Amino acid sequence: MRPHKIEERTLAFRIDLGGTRHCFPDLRSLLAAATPLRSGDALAGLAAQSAEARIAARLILADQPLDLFLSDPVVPYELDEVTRLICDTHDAAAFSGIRHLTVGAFREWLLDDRTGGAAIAAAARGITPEMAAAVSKLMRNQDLVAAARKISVVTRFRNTIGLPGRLSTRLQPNHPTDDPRGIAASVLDGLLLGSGDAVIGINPAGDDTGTIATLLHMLDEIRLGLKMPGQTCVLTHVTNTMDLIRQGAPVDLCFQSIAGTEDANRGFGISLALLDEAWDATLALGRGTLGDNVMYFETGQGSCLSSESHHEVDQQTLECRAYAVARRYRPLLVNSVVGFIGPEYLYDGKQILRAALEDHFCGKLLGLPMGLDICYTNHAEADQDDMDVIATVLGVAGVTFIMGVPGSDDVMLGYQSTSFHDALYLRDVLGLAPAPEFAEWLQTVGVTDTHGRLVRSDQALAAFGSLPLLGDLRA
Amino acid sequence: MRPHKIEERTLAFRIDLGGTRHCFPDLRSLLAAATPLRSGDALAGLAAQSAEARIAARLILADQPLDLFLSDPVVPYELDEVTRLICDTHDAAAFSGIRHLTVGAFREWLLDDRTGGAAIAAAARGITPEMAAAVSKLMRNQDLVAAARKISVVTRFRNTIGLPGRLSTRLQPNHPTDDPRGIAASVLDGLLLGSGDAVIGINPAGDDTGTIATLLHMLDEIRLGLKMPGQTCVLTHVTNTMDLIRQGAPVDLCFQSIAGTEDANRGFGISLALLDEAWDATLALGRGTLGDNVMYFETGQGSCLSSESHHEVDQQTLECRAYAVARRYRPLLVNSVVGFIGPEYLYDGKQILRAALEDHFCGKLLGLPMGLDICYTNHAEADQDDMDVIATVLGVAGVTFIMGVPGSDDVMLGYQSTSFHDALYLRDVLGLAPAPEFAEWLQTVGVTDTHGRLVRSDQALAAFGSLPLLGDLRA
Amino acid sequence: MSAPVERGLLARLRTETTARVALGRVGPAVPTSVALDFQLSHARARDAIRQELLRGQFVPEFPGRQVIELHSRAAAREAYLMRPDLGRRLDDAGRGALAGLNAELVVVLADGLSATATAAHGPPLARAIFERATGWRTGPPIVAHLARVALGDEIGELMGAQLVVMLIGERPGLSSVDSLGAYITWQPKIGRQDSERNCVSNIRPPHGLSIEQAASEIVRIAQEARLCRVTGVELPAALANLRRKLDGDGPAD
Amino acid sequence: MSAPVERGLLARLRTETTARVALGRVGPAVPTSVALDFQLSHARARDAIRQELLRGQFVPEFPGRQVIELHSRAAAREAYLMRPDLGRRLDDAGRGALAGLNAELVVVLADGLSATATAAHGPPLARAIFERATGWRTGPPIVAHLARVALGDEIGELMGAQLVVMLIGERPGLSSVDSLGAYITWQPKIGRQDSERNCVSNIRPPHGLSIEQAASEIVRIAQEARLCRVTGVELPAALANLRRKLDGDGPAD
Ligand code: B12
Ligand code: B12
Repeated sequence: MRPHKIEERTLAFRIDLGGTRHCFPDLRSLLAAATPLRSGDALAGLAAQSAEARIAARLILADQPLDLFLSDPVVPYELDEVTRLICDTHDAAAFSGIRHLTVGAFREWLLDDRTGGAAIAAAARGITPEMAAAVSKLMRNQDLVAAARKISVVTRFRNTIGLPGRLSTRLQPNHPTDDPRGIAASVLDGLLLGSGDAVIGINPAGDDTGTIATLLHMLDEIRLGLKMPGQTCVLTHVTNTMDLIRQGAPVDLCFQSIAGTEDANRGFGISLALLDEAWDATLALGRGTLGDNVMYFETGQGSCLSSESHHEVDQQTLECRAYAVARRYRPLLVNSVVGFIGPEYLYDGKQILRAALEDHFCGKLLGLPMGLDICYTNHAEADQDDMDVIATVLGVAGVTFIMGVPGSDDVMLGYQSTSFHDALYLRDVLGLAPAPEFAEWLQTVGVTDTHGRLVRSDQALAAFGSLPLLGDLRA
Repeated sequence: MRPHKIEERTLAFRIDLGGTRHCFPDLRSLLAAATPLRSGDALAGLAAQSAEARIAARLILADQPLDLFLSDPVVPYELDEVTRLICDTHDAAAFSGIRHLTVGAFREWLLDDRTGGAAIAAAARGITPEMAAAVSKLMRNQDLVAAARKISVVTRFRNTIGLPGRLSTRLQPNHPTDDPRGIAASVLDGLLLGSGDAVIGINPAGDDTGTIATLLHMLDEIRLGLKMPGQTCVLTHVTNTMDLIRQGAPVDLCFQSIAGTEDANRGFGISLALLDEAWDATLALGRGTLGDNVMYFETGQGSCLSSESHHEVDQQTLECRAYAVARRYRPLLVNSVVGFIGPEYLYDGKQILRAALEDHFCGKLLGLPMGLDICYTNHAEADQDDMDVIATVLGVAGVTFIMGVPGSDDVMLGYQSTSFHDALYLRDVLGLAPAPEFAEWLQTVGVTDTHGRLVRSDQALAAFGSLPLLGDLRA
Repeated sequence: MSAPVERGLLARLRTETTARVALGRVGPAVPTSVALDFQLSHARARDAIRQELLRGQFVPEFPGRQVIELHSRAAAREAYLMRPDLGRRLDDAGRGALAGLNAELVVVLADGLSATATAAHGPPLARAIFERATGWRTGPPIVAHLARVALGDEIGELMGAQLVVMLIGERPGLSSVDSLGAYITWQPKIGRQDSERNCVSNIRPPHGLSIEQAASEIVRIAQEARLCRVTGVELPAALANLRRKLDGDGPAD
Repeated sequence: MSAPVERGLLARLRTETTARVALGRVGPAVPTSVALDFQLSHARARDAIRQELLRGQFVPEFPGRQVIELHSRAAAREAYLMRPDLGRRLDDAGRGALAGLNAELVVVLADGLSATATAAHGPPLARAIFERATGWRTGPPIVAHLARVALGDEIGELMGAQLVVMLIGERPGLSSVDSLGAYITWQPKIGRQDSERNCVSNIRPPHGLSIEQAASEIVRIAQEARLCRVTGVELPAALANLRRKLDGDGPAD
């Protein structure tokens, strides 16, 4: 539904607090000021001017009715196809149950024990990204955990991702020169540690489709050889993937990085039309056995600002808008690369953690199978201790999947993410298991025992060793 | 056992890393340099000079045999009664199972799946505070969580504290003028939210024993009137408590703040002899029904430095030495007030979190029923979001108890701790319950339903209202 | 969400204490308005920490009396917060300013962690102490900037005082940004420990101690200290001993 | 902890990749030595970030050639890290230094996030590009301090270049602190988007791309760009179109 055009944008938001008047000219500046402090918003000149101004913005925001967000989009409808997508696909029926709420009451509804996960899921298509962003700004970290863990989003390709009590991992075996043997070594190492049920996904160092085709074939061979109930992916640009599909390469999932505005997506070399095409092409392959969720998206706060296409909207609201793009395609997997870009967007462990909880909660709220690349770069004020904390808290929040990088050190992308071991830790302390089909397979091949605990048996190695590419690694 | 006297303290520790030689003159400076960065150690001039020097210290520390700590105490035996306590009560038999280990191997032993909680508990009296501190310095946050949650320490007075799957709370109903009605209002509010199984414990604003006696009688009346299976305490100086015992006031638990050196304890106006006396006096009351754990201690990184009695030992090692004092008295409860003192000791949320995990792990390792006052002052760089994270991670680590302060705001002590609601959150997302006897009582009086979920029934209020002091609050 | 009977009770609870009781709940959490109110208080408490006493601010409060202003060695608020050791020592100018001054009982008005508290309750409390401390030669009121409790030891020592009363802003709480503490030390000198002082805290009318209560309490402790020649944890025992002596109940030690 | 057969395999894994594979485990965690090794690498990567290129450092690397040094608007490393916008624009001195210079293909050696990488691989790679780019009028090598990728757009525009090749230190990874990236932009001008560039990354002999591979790849892209008059995501389609045209397979668009 196209928003009702507001003639004059003079409706400023105001509040008086102990003698000081706080004023915000429009909804987007109100949203920005209500956001917990983060470097990216400060860089963009959008952060609140003081701690009190931040709370002032939240107090105003809490009183706004949810349907304000339908009539007053933060990026103009005329200028932006993401806004048009949000408005045109808004589901009024799903919205009807919550349309009477203010943002503050929406928070309470989400946290109320009488509101179950099913009720929230039923409302998802009535919730716009801006509503999700707004309510998250009123939520403390514990609220973001408590509300998110109610919601489960289940997707399927060759296994089942997102069931309660499960934690999946993307096995990320990157290599600086895309060397197949080097990559195979990381894959084997990960599988022996129970990683890879969400996807085995390589970021290629180059974008030569010949090399990428080789990698796709190798991954497919490994999967088939091991009879592994899972999926593989090479995370190249969507145009390359479409080429590879045309060439007949074994493409399970179609990957793309996405952002929250049309301009930013153009910076990524994509548009909704292009994604539509890619989705169709991938669906047409029909390679999923349990389901047809075929897309894999990555997002991350800061990407719009980094390409100077943020329309003066704060980075977290823009991140939620990227989720609107994602959900159009019923993806198997979505993850935010939350600490990936650098300190100019998320300064330290605290900011990364907060953004991770927001992204996870908002993604789930909008109906996405939300994973997190819990990570940091060496120019950020963060370390492994911060990541341990983020992983633990996200685990409690019910994160769908995390990354598995050998020893946390991505030798191609130059950053640190969660390791195979980190997933073991989380599964251990929180009593979580991999996707059911994958967990069963891990037992069958002997990587885990009947209790799902990791063992290292010759049996597993024997099974793995029978693969052509992995076989000669054993010698 | 009195440590073997080392004649000359010239045994410096050295390592060469990529061309740089890192040198540490003695064990205490090695321990200090190996500690994650925190403001208190920097204030004391003990922190590592660079990030690399810190890791250098850890590399050296990892290779030291555990029994080095028996022969080389960080505070001289001759000068300090806490050192004498540590050495003289060291249990060689309990130590025998781990004596062959280096600090690095000790970490691995603790994390190994084959090492269960019982094995760790069996070694506890063979582990000195310095060993605990040393190994914790080699552990990432996730290690501190994974190892701590293996260990359960169970204590009893009128209920059972510390069982797996349980989370207890101290109800902390402080008031700026020790007004009994004001305190009763906070107690009632807390009980209605399921708080108070660890203890109902008031910090008095003043130290007039008359007032304190009034409060003790009131708490006892509430407990008896409600038939509540729990204990109460007024956290005054131990000398006051001894007075009150002599006067016949209803003292359940004897409280005292303690530190890790004799000098610092003197600054607190206590000594081991005084504590011995207080312990005897409290034991003699025989008021416990299920057990005779009668002491309640508080500790907190920074207190030795704050009274300039740290002997150039880092604050975390000193904190562990306070645990050696505590464990002598088989306390019902011990908690570190981790963010209480201020930013000069723990600068921000990250440092408070790290210290909380260390204190919890080391306390448990040494055999203590370890709770945490998860808190911050307004002059620290921390906020509620940080506390949410600390609480969540400590919950996963199996913390014994946390505080319950109305709305998180202690109106007498001037700081923010966890609230009654925070405990609800933790119990909710982690599936934890209060102490069994207390949980049952909550059901009986109708505060919770048969599933242990909070309700608000007239029945509960009726039961509560029948108390003299609370009764007139209803009118 | 709550039954009517409860609401009545909960409203009553709120009248009994300034603590944040009877907040209601949504699931495990507090209602949105409560959550935001807390955040607003926190933002304001953070501001209170950064507040400073203005030079000369207290002069009009003590008509006819000289007011001495001193600084600790902490250069600025940030250094003060992170380096308590600096806040415990006078800078050189301060040491000079005290030269030649002398008093039996010294009252110091120190910013501590809440200049707001000192500004609000420091002057009336100091005046009330001066009024009641009739048996003492009191010196000029001293204003100390960026001060910790132990700064009083150096001040008292330099002034040859028998006793120092340090009125200092307690760290601001969420709902109580203006709470004053009084720390009383017999024979102040550098190196005194906290166990050698007494403390009267939470002076904060109307919610905490009143000025009158606090002043009486402080002067009572001062008199006892003079009799026993000690403050701190040993004071009660010394007093008891003295009483025994006075009552003639057996030999005092 | 692991069976002998495994150890053999795990040792082999380690020879196949620089990734941290086959680390062993204790419970869910890595062994102590592995944990500390990681921490040491992190401490060092943090140092690499703070490294800077020295003024004049590259002059001996290009005998007989003028070397121009430029600065972005970021005043220092800290500002550079937090304000990428400043790293994308030349300071005034820099704009002046380029006045009168002109070239078809400009090569910029920029510190980016790892001066270590630029110092190690920048000069040989620049020389290798100059050697291979025979059909181009190449300008003097430009050294850019505190630079972001997009700084090349302004430099190229001021020099009236057809194409700019930005050789820039990629952010240092834990095991790879010296990885260089090349960003190739047709018709550089302020405001170009990243989708209008090509990238050759992970130039880091011996573990990543070799100097020869990288130089060939960069020059190949440059030639293609010249033919198609475009770089970035549109280049492949433009190339295909061109090929169809050359092959006479139906009309090109
Ligand atoms: C950081 C980063 C990003 C960030 C950039 C934002 C930012 N502010 O830094 C984000 C997450 C947005 C990103 C996105 C993408 N990236 Co990228 N990115 C990197 C990374 C990890 C570090 C880059 C770096 O250190 N630059 C140096 C600093 C000093 O430069 P800067 O000016 O601060 O930042 C600019 C560049 O990083 C540039 N950039 C980043 N990625 C890419 C990709 C391409 C093709 C181009 C032309 C430019 C570009 O954009 C930034 C803003 O101008 C590299 C890996 C590596 N080892 O280098 C991959 C890398 C460069 N990216 C890659 C790819 C494929 C992409 C995407 C196309 C992925 C996708 N399928 O959508 C998108 C689109 C980028 C675009 N705008 O066109 C590939 C390029 C492969 C190739 N040889 O062409 C690399 C090598 C990693 C990989 N193998 O996956 N990326
Ligand atoms: C912080 C604090 C502490 C810290 C002090 C360390 C530090 N570096 O700040 C720690 C945790 C160590 C502590 C310990 C104790 N404290 Co205390 N503490 C406080 C608190 C919360 C704030 C004090 C403040 O803001 N000071 C102002 C700043 C500017 O001063 P400062 O120079 O930075 O810090 C000094 C003072 O805080 C002083 N101090 C702190 N507590 C006490 C207690 C007494 C009796 C004395 C004389 C001095 C003293 O020691 C610090 C270092 O010199 C107050 C509560 C309040 N509302 O004031 C209670 C308070 C002052 N403490 C109190 C008590 C009872 C104690 C203990 C005796 C508890 C015990 N049973 O062991 C111990 C022993 C203190 C001692 N050394 O003798 C009571 C005093 C009651 C009374 N009227 O006598 C108060 C009012 C709180 C309470 N009701 O429980 N405390």
